[in-house]
Amino acid sequence: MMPVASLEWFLMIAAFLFACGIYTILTRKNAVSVLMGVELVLNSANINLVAFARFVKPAASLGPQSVPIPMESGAAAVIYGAPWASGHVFAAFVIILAAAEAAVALGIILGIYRSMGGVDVDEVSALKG
Amino acid sequence: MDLLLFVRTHLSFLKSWPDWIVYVLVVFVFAFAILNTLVAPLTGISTYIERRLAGRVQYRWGPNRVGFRSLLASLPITRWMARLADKQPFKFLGSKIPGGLLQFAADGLKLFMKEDIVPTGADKMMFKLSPYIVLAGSFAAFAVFPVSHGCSATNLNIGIFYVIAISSLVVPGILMAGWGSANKWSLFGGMRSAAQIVSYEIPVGIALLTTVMLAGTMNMNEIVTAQRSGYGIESAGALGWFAFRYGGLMLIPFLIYFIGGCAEVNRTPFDLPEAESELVSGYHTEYSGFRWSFFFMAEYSNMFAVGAIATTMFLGGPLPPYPVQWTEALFAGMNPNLALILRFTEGFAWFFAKSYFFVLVMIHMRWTLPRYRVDQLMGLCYKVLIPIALTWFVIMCGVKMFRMETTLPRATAAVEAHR
Amino acid sequence: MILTLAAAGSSWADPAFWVFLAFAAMTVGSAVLVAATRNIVYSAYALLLTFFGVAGLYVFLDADFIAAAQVLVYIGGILVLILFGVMLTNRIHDIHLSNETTHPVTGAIIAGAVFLVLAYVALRTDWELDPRPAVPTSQEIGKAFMGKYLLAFEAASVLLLAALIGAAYLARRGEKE
Amino acid sequence: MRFDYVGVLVFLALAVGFVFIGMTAQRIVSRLVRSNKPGAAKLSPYECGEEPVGGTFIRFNIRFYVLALVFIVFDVEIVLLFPWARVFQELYPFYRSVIFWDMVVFVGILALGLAYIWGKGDLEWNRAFRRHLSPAEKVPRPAPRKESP
Repeated sequence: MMPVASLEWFLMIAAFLFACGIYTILTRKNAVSVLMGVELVLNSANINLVAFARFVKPAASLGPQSVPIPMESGAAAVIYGAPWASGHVFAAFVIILAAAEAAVALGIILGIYRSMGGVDVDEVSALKG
Repeated sequence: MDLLLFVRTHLSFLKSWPDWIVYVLVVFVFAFAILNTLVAPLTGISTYIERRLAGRVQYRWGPNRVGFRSLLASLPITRWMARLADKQPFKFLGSKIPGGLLQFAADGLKLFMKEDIVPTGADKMMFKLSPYIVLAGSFAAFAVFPVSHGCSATNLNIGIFYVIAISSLVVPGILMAGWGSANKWSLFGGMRSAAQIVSYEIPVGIALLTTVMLAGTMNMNEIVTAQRSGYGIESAGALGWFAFRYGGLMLIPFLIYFIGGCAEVNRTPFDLPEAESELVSGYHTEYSGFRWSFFFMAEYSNMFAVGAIATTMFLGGPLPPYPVQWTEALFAGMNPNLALILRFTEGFAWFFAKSYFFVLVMIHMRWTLPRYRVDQLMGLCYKVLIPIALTWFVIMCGVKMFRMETTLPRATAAVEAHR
Repeated sequence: MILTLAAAGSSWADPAFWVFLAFAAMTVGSAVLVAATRNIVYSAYALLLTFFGVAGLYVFLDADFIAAAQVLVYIGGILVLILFGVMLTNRIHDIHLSNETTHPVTGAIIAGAVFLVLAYVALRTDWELDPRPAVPTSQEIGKAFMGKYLLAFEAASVLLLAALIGAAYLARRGEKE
Repeated sequence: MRFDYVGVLVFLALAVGFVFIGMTAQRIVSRLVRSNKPGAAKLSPYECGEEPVGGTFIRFNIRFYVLALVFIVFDVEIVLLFPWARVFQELYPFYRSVIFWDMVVFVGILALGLAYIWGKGDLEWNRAFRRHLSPAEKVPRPAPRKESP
């Protein structure tokens, strides 16, 4: 079953999300809002990864051929999975990274809030050193 | 039973329609049926049962007045019917319906007629939007429950993972309700509720993970199929259910799941978010009338969902406690259409009975047990349930590995076949 | 640009395409809201819609496991964490928390330039297309985890351990003051 | 496969439509029957009949953040373990016990994290409360009552 929309659709949506994220990161004063912008950027990267996994031919280095254990290609597919799964694994890791990043970033933001009484990123950069 | 195929073969006039229309229609009917049997009226009946049970526990009557007649008498338009019901030929109607049974209908009517209050200072948009999210999150989980033998609205490949994922939609909805109300008790109740639900998601997730590991699939229909046999018996009946497998070792994840599930629906003994003595009524303090009833519906449908997940993952879902192969053999000789109906009814009856049993247990727990303190609650989750669940998960993996090791000759043959 | 996209093999007669368009519009529109709205809580809930829309796009890309993981981790986890962050770092005198912006024009120019570059790359590159079959993904992901990406799988747990210890340490320090 | 998710969409749409139709019907029907007399007291935040004190501002306990933090780490762990659980039986003949020990290492590292924050006392809900009390504020332990003879 072919996908309903072509690759370009997904790439354009991802590009737009990326731009929105960049805008949020650049213009917001509130540190929590900046964090939201970062999440948008990570999401757009994820859309790209999953879209490429769906549409684009996997590179030879991603395939089971690259696995060092000598084995026939059929058996390798059973054990190591399809080469396109790489895109999904990357997407899963991006999600994990986003979770870890959100946790640590909010810890830092809470620390800033408690020591400075605000979460305005401009003021925080003015007070450094 | 593949829904599309089933409908195509049995309703011939649909043959010329495009696939997607038929599919949407069928799922819509299915979803509508679930909404109108398992969610909305069941909430009403559950409240009646809950109040009667509470009455018994507290040595008093529950609702015992509102029957057919008083409902009619309450509406100006139907008052004449009530008067008619007092007359001789219809008098039996009033006495046949148990008193109080229609209390929920009267309550529903009352909620429907009530003034819709949005407090000043509330964020109107968020106040009005949150019931949508909460109800959508708790109702969408019903899409994959196998309500009868091999029969679910959609047969998702990631079944149980989807249920865990879509249920988490409820948490932002609850925070939204608490935030939008502009009431400190609502906000605090929402925060507590969110913290409690997300915390207990972990032991619940790990307990369900144990079952997924044993079944080797996340598809709920396939998990049910995996429970048809066990202990090396082809038709095992209740012995094949995951809760009773491996000599009772699986009872621990089952218990952890049930405790976590009770905590996730925010009811006593885990009802800190709406502890009446501290926070008025939790995140839905400011809600009134019909808008409030959606939260209520979401609570009861969540209770049923917890029971349904426990049933499917640990107690065989629609499988009866006797070997299902017996009835299958019995139905095989019948008219295929009749057999289909009987088979569906059998599965649905067992699924419903088992799931509703858990709802009754939860209701009984509410009126029997005192409330936890907030530190005890979090301690129970993070210091008791999560360590036990993780340890038990590893132990069950080890047991499963041992079992597979004993049947290794077959496995080696599988490897050799691929070489 | 829209015409180029439509020409690239999409069918307007297909109802699924309209559902796709609805999800795309939801994602894009709510992303604009995240960037533009004046109220930080509205931003957070617009982010909920974005995450949900992206999950829908994953379904259209036949990535069922990633879609569910998106809903579970982003909506059920990260969004809740962000909402907690909003509620813990603002003095809630008023529910309409302001969310100020600085240099909106500069930001818009940079974001627009980034979008144009990305769009140019996406549209002008000659992708080597080879659509994969629409098969269930969780099994293949598991195999990839246990095979080629085993080290990354174990490293992920170390990352999570580091995040847990680090963030708990930060919270504890904040508490002492 | 995408076909299956049409069902999910239908369920979500039905839930939303149910609330929407319910609220609309209530608005239409109730306009005819019910009373509608909003007043300042009725529309004020409900605090059990008391006058509302202060704004909605509450100083939230930082425990909420710590709990959410522990939650998100273990949530991600569950996401990673689901594919593992899915393929455990299937890959066992090929990897033998290696696939089991992979999982044990993964879970073990995270259990270490849980043990660490447990040991450091981050899971205690009311630890911060006790420490914030200055010695003067601390409630003295009641002296043992003298037994009257």
